[in-house]
Amino acid sequence: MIEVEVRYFASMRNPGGPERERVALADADARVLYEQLRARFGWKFDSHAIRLAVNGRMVAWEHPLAEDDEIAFLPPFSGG
Amino acid sequence: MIEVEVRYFASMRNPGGPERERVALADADARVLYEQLRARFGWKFDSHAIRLAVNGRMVAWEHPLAEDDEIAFLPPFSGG
Amino acid sequence: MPLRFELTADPIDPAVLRERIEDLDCGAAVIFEGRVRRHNRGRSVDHIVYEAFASVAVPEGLAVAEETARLHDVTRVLIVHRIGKVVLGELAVWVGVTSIHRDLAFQACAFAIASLKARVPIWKHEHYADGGPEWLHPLP
Amino acid sequence: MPLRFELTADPIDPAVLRERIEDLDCGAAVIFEGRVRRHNRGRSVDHIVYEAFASVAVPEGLAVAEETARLHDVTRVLIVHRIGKVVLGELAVWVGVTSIHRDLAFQACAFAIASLKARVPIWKHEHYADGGPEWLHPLP
Repeated sequence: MIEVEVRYFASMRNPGGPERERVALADADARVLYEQLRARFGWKFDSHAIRLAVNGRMVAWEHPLAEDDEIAFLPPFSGG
Repeated sequence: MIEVEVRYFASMRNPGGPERERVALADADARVLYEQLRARFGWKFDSHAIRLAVNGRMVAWEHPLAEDDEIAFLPPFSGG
Repeated sequence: MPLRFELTADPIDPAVLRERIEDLDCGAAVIFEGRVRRHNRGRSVDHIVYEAFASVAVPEGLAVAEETARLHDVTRVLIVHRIGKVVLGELAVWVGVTSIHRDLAFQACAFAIASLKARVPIWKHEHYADGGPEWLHPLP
Repeated sequence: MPLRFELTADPIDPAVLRERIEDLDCGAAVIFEGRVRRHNRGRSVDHIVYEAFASVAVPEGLAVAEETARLHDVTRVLIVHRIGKVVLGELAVWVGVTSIHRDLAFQACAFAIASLKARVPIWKHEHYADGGPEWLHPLP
């Protein structure tokens, strides 16, 4: 069991909800964490549409998670 | 015999020479006029490289010349 | 080489930015301005709130500037993106490049803005004259 | 539709010009700046004197702006070309376009400057740090 910090952006942050929170997970796997949160928040995006960032760097979904990592699931960008 | 006004631009104007002058010609043909002036000034450009303007409009070399027309032979442009 | 990416909460001043890409060795500069427009997808826009994941957006934006310079032979790349509330007519993004070659400057500038849109984590929260705001998440 | 071509003997002020292509219905503006650069063809440039055949250049330049708008679906085209003496770092030409579509704005701006170079009777008299000036007459 590890604990990580999850950050929420744009439409994946509940209106009025927290920008970040600590989440406990049994499996240090980003996809598992994503599906767990997706079920909780009803996120519409399949993980294929999401970029994963760990500790301020975009990484592959295979990147192993570690205690206290800062995790962000990034929905499609619309800057510019 | 007609008389036209010829304007000189860029390298086709002799340094210190006039910007315009009246020229008499026997044949109201722009190519003949061009070759006549080319021989006089030593212009390096073949007529294929030159655009013809008559009375402030760019026209084809076949455009007939008339008394008092303002004629300009325009060397390759270098604006921009 | 002067390659920069910046996020700013203040209005973008294009007159200041264009001076920052001056290069006496370069004859060509191309600038892209992205402005908040009155209508989008059939709706009347009041303003946009841009959100950035700054700790990722800044290095990614700099990587865009560096890749632009490497691929397109330009000497200056400056990209500035607004965050926070941006009203109608204001600039959301400014991209400027300089090059010895005109064609390369156009290609580089177009590449930079396309690349920014694709890989820099910034999101647009569009607020409308009628009805609630929406986050835009265009699928690639 | 605001389509303009102008010759000016005064320094070009890009801050003023960009305001003239503002269009609240358009999200994209692309600007090309042609600047006098320090070196050209291996020689050190001191300044350039631009000469225009104004009575032909003005209608031809306007035709370039009109053709740019017609071919590329842009809403504003402004082209300003300097004449007379232009020193190092100053703008020789400024081309700005606006469009709803970013790609069209880039294409339109690149088309406008290429078309201007090809068909508007303006000539560059380049003055060097060493030796006499030269007229530039690039063959097409």
